Amino acid sequence: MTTDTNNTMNKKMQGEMQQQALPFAFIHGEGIVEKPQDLFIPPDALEVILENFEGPLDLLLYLIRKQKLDIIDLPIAQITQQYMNYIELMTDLKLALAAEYLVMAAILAEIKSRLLLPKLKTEDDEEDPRAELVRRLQEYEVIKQAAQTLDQIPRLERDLHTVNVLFADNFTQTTTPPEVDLSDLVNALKGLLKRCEAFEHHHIQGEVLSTRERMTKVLEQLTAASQAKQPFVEFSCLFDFKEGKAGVVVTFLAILELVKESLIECIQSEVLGQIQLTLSTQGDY
Amino acid sequence: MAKHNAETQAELYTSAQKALIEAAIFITDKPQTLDYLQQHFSLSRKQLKAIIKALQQDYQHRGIELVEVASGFRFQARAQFSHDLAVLFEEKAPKYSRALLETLALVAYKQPITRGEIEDIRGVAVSSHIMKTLLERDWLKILGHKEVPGRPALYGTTKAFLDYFNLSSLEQLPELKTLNMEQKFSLAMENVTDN
Amino acid sequence: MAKHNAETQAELYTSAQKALIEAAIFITDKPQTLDYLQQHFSLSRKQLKAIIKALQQDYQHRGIELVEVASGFRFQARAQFSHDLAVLFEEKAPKYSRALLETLALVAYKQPITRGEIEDIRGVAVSSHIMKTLLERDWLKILGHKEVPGRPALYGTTKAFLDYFNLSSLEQLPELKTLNMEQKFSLAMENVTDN
Repeated sequence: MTTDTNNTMNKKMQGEMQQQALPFAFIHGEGIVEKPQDLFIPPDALEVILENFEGPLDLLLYLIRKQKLDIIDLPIAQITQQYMNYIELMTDLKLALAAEYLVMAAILAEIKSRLLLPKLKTEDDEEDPRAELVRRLQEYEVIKQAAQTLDQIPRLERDLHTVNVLFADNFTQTTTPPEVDLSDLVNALKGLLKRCEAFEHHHIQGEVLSTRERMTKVLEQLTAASQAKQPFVEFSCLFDFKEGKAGVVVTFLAILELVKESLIECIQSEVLGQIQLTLSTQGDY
Repeated sequence: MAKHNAETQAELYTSAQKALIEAAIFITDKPQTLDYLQQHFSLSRKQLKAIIKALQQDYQHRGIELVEVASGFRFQARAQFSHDLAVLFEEKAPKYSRALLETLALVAYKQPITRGEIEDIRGVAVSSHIMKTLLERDWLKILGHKEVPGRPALYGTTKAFLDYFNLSSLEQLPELKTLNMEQKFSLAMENVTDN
Repeated sequence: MAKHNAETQAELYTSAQKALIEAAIFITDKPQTLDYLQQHFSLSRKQLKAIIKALQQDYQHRGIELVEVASGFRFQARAQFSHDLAVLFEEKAPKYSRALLETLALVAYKQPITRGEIEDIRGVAVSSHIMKTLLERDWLKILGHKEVPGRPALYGTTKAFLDYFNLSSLEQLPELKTLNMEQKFSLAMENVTDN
């Protein structure tokens, strides 16, 4: 059964309500179109009731219990009739009718028609066509009751409240320090040494070359100045601050190296005064 | 308290140890297991059990009680006061629909169970909203997947579910009205044509 | 409970009323004022005060106590247990950084060592935070001071360090030789002493 059949039925119900037509032709020729007569509830209240059904099994159980019938002795014709009345009413009230309700209608109609057929076999083990439905109704009823019981068990929020007790004001939160494995330590050391190696390699090569290079450059500057009849070059003029800290250090190292090798001389004429550099004159000064 | 009680207590634990365990159960939001308490305080299982027992006795006639639920021990107000205490709560406790309760009951009693099996028994589709609510409340969890086409999830209940319903185990759930499957269908053929 | 107490109680309130107020203070998450309790339960101010007083006496020797704070009455764990209870609420600290582990490894293998020497090998400054963490965890200690300008502290590992890593002595640290690190390590160290 699909929503298509639902719509078809809907249309037919509305259009041919008074006719002795075939709205239920699709359910094995069972045509029930008369208004429900054996309803115990006024139709106004019905809408509310119907919305409370948890599906076709629930509705069937309701019908069975309402008339104090035994599920085991399921009077299929009677129940089918009533069920169809409810379905019709739901359709009339334009309640959203779940497909499951129509499936059940088909099942009921099928059981009914099978019961109507003359019994060909008389074997005892032939199952009553109602058996499966009865089993399902019983199974559902058990769960329905279990749900009701569950709802009555005292529960938090509604019936039970847990206590709220706070710390005294002197409470301070503590933190657990992270765990460290010995292998973490070894791995850290390995990583460190690997990095060291790379660093040292780069350091030695780069630094030595650039200091040598800078020594040459400083000498060139001083020579150029001397040729321009300016024997003294101010210390600060040799530094290019654009090169940053590393450049300053390299230049300074170059100067120290040149002084050490007696290639240049440093002169400071007064305390805290400017330092002047000049090419070494081998005591010719 | 009875005198003999105080005597046996003296051998097992100090009153300071008892007071500490009492405070520990009180200040934590969640129920405390014996394991957890044992792990954090240097007490034996035997001592802890004796302390818990003594505390339960101490609170026997008070407004609150020390109960054991699925995830451990907790203090809670006595159920008999719930009606009177309701005035303190502005928000009403959440109400649950029949559909949700039936779904929850099915999982509780028939776990592990798939959504399809729930739908078969209830005869209607289970809305995704219901499953979502139950999972979000941490009452249901997915236990695994059924090895059938589509590998549908198998649902079961959680400790949080038991805690919420004040149960210490699934066995404490009210017994199901047993299905008398042996009952013979006394299906006397009714006169169908009568109708 | 003292006898005279029970007598005065009998005139003022029932034990059920007392239990209800007890439960009410326990279950609410904020302190309760007398006004609020009076408003929600049909008790007089005098009755409430007597109940509160009785409850305070009941909890006098327990792990928790009923105290009055600025906004009302609440139960709280006794201050004396704050320290012991802290273990239940410990937060996990984040994992240690590589910088910290490297520093620790250097001290372990090369003690006594100054912070400057560690920085030389690592090529970057060692943050004060790292040294503080290691000292606070009681894994490092200051062995003395190096007799060079500035008299920098010489660091070494502690017994707690050995205990934590389950070592009986520093010789039990994984050998650098077997780790193929010996050469690299001495090279890195040479560089430091050269400076």
